[in-house]
Amino acid sequence: MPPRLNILSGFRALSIQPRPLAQPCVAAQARRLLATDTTSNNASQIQDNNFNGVLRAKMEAFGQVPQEEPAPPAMSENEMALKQLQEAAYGLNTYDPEVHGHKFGVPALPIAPDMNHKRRYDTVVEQVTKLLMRDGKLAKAQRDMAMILNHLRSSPAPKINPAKPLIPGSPAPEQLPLDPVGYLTVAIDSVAPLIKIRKYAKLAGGGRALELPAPLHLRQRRRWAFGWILDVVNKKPSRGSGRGMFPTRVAEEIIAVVEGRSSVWEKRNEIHKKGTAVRANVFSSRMKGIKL
Amino acid sequence: MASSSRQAVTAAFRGACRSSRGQWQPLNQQFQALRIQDSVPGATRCISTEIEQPTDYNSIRAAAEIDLTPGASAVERLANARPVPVSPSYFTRMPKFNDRFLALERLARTYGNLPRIPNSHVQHVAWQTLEDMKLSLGERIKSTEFARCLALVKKLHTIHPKLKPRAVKEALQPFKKEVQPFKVEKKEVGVDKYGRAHAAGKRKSSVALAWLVEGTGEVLINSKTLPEYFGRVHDRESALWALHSTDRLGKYNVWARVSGGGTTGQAEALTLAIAKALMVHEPALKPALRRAGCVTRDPRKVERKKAGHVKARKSPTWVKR
Amino acid sequence: MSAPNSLRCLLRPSAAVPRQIAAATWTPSPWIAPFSTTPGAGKAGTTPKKNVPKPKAAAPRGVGMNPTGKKQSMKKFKKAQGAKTAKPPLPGERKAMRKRIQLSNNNALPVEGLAELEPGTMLNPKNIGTMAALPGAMQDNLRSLEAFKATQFWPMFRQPATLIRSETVDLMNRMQSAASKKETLRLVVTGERITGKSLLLLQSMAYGLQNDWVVINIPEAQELTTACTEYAPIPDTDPVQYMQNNYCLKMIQAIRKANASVLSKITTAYSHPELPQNIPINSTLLALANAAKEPESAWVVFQALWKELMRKGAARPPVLFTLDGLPHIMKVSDYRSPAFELIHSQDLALVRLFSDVLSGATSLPNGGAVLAATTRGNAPRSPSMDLALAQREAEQAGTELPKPEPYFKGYDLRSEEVLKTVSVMKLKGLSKVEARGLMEYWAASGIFRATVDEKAVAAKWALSAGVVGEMERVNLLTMHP
Amino acid sequence: MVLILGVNFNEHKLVKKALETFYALGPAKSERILAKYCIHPRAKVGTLPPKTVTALTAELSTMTIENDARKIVQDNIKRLRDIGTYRGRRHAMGLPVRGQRTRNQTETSRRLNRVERRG
Repeated sequence: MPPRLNILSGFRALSIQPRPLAQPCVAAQARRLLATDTTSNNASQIQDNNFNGVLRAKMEAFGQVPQEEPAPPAMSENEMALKQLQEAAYGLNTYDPEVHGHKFGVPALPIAPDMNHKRRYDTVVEQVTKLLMRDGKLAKAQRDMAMILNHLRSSPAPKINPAKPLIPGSPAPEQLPLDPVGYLTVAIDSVAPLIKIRKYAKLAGGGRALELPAPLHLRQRRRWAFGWILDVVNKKPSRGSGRGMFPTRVAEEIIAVVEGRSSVWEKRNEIHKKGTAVRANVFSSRMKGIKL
Repeated sequence: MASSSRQAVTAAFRGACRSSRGQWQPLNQQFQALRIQDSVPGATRCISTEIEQPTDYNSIRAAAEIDLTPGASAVERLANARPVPVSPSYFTRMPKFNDRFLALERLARTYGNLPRIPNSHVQHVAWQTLEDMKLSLGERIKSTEFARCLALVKKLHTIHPKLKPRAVKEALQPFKKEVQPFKVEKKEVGVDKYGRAHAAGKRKSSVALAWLVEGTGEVLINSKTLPEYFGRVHDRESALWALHSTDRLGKYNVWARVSGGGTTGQAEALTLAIAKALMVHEPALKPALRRAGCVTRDPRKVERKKAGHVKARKSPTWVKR
Repeated sequence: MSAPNSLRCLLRPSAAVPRQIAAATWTPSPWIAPFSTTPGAGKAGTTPKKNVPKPKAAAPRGVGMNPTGKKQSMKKFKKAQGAKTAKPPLPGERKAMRKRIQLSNNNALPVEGLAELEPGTMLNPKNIGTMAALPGAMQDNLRSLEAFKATQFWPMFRQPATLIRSETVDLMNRMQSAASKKETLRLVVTGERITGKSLLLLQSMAYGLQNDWVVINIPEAQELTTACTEYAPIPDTDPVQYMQNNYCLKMIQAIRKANASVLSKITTAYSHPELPQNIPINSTLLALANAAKEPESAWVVFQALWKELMRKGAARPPVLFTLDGLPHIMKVSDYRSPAFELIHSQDLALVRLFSDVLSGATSLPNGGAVLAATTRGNAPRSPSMDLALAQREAEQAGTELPKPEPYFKGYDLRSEEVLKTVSVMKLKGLSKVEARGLMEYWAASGIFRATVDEKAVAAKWALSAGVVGEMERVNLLTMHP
Repeated sequence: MVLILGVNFNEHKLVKKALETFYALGPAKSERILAKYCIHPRAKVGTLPPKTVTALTAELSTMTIENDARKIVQDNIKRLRDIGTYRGRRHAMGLPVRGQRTRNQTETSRRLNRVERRG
């Protein structure tokens, strides 16, 4: 038997005064206290002493003999039946898997959203990683991402340029390096454009395209912003050599964005300016009959 | 003497009665449709399509034994004897099939109103195909009639199993294939006497077998430790995700074998294998594991390359002129 | 006029402008609508402009910023335009950047109650599983000995600190007893990748520096044997040995910097006529080390220094000689002799000096330790070393010795001879207690953000099997900090 | 700039590559020369002590390189030509000598093959 680090194990020797219980979840805990043998339950019938003996022999071979726990008495069928009767007296379903089908407690449902292995990373981090990826090399992109976050963490706190304000609600600049994911999110969301210019071919007359502003949703906005950042990064020379240089450049550009030094801000302003200018086209007579 | 003469008679009619005295043997094969009827005065020829015999072929019996007692002249009696088909279907193109069909129709008329169960609940049965039926009966069965027959079979099959009469069950039996692929019994899963739970998982082209035992959190994959086997941390997390999402890391030891595919496939095959093995230990974790994305087999595979394409979908470069 | 006004809707308020000021100067202008955001562009006139830098003029047109909006494209595979204006980096600059070692990070939280390393800290088994910070002066010494490596995670923390693990305490106690008995501890540190071999050497150096040892370190053995530094035959040696003057000079300078306080206390006992400058008897060893100014004289000076250190008698400190990358000196080097034959690594004088001490051919008269660490990263295959170490391990464990492959010809007998009698310390994963100490330190530094409890330790331990470098990769080089 | 056998070399040039710029001095020979004077393969010309540079120059001046080596090649070709062999004729015509096809890709032979061969 492996050593249990469960506080409940300390209570096993205590006798429990049965008391009617209202909620099954409490009852599940009660059952846990009542059970003398943690390995025995209906689903897995592993309560013969042979199991303990073999496991102990294996543990000894590993050189880690666990602390001696009083050998759990094998539960006879009578006892089990009695226990089930007792549970029935509590108003429990004695065959309920919620009560019997676990050994260390059941996690509360719904489990945390990042506990799904397809969504284990932050959404921004996930999206940016995929944007960093080239030639399908996700592992490299992930390592780059981790290095970017480390670089953000270990560089000095940014000095905010009041002319290039960050997105409202962003934390104080001194806080940013301690939360690199937040740092990245703030940088990207701050330079993310609200609109893009959508073109309707040949509608403006003379073969020219008619331009209209079109709103972007959050994911699209982030994609545009990070695409601009990558454009800048790819043009910058790296100061050193080795595989850490690309993430360093990206991280430096992100810091430059937060400090308002980056040329990405100009791109954002440009597109916003243009968007307001071409707003006049929304009610253009040429747009009649065209679904926006 | 008597028996030899009897044999001679039956041989003359190419009958198949091989019985000993006092015992009625079921007649089989193609001659069973014939029976020998005594030309008793007053006996009528059976001309109705309704045969009074039960549909059960086992109960089709040969006609009464020809009385060869010395009182009557054997030759005389024999001269009056003549073969009569057991079933009027004898004169059709596919007598055996027709008999079965008719029997089914009769059953449907009798039991058609019994309560049925929805199709989704009906036990899967592999029915004989037209070819199978043709081969087994040796008759040239028409596909339309076979289809009608099979529809009837399926209708009778949906009768609630608790109410299904024995006659129906027996009538449906010959329509089933001999080998029933749907009848694979689920293996009994459980923890073995050493406390191990075993499960398999697949992803892409990888296969993982995992054994899970309560322990201190050690992991061996193809006899290597986890960091030795998976260089990428993401893959290590994937492999142990079932334990991670239920806070079981450090409570179980994993011993696993993986083969085929690349690192991602192997890691995620392990996810599934370990999750399944964990559910053997603790069935109550299934809802949590499902939400953690560990229970479902990811069915995506590499799409096969097609003829006339460079890859699965990529066409060769092509210019019209 | 509508265009600029509506553009304001897309701007956002300056983070720098205090709210009250904005409110005080609020005028019911049409463009300060409730949703508007404003004075960010600086044109509003409502903000105090003193410290606000002027916004840049509109994006430069013409420089690839055409009105058709081509600039919006986010083409994935744009041809790298390179840096046309930036001047190319000087020779060696890029490498220096790559090898840069940053030992502190002011963003990381200072760890409360982090004990500084003291001379006896690493001897006390009670300290197993705790972190100890390296004092500032020692950081410089270790840096000059090149004990820190660029691949380690030093730049994440406020101050460099090391984990005291059971192997550390074991090794330091053995070093201490060797020094007190005036014996030589000869030991090879092995282990899988990133199990902390180099860091154990660093800890031993730290111990040596704090306890007034003379510490000599060869940080990368491959620099000696891969034919990238100058070499020259030493006259009157048979078989011919080769000195590496440039490397030797670098090493003497490192020794001088790191051990200045110890060396300045010891005086010379021999006269050294062969030296380029006259060092009288009873001058300090520091002065002797200072005599090495030119590569030509480096080897002579080093020999003189070594001779002084090897003098048996009082007032001579124990010596710690460490080398990282053992497999590199357990093979034929890439250098060639004038006869165009490959030179064995053991024929390089510096390597010979080290391996003689390691093999026990020469002993340190004043006690001390000679430590070598194997390396698993960029290491050549050295079957003899693998075999010899496996045999030493089996001897220590009392099991049957592994036998050499009878038909394998790649063994190198000279290397095996060196490792005949060394003791071996094989590093494995951390215990959970040590892992917990490490993770608590990370949490205190603000890097590991979840609570450190039994569950978290078990989780990270399972992902890394306790290997310390893997623990770092799992916790410090991760996308979900 | 360092002068070896009358040729000036940039200080950042590898010694090995500098040696290989001489005609009839390839990688194998240059490696041997380096070994003979105990110069490591990654040494730059600038790091060589003047003594070694002189020694190198002396060494090179004893070898048949540059014009001496060219002369030998030219003599060989001339001999072939004088005897009137096929190979000599091919050399003179600037065509491949060793039976290669001449339908296309004879650039190298057109450049190099002549009686007074230079390269």
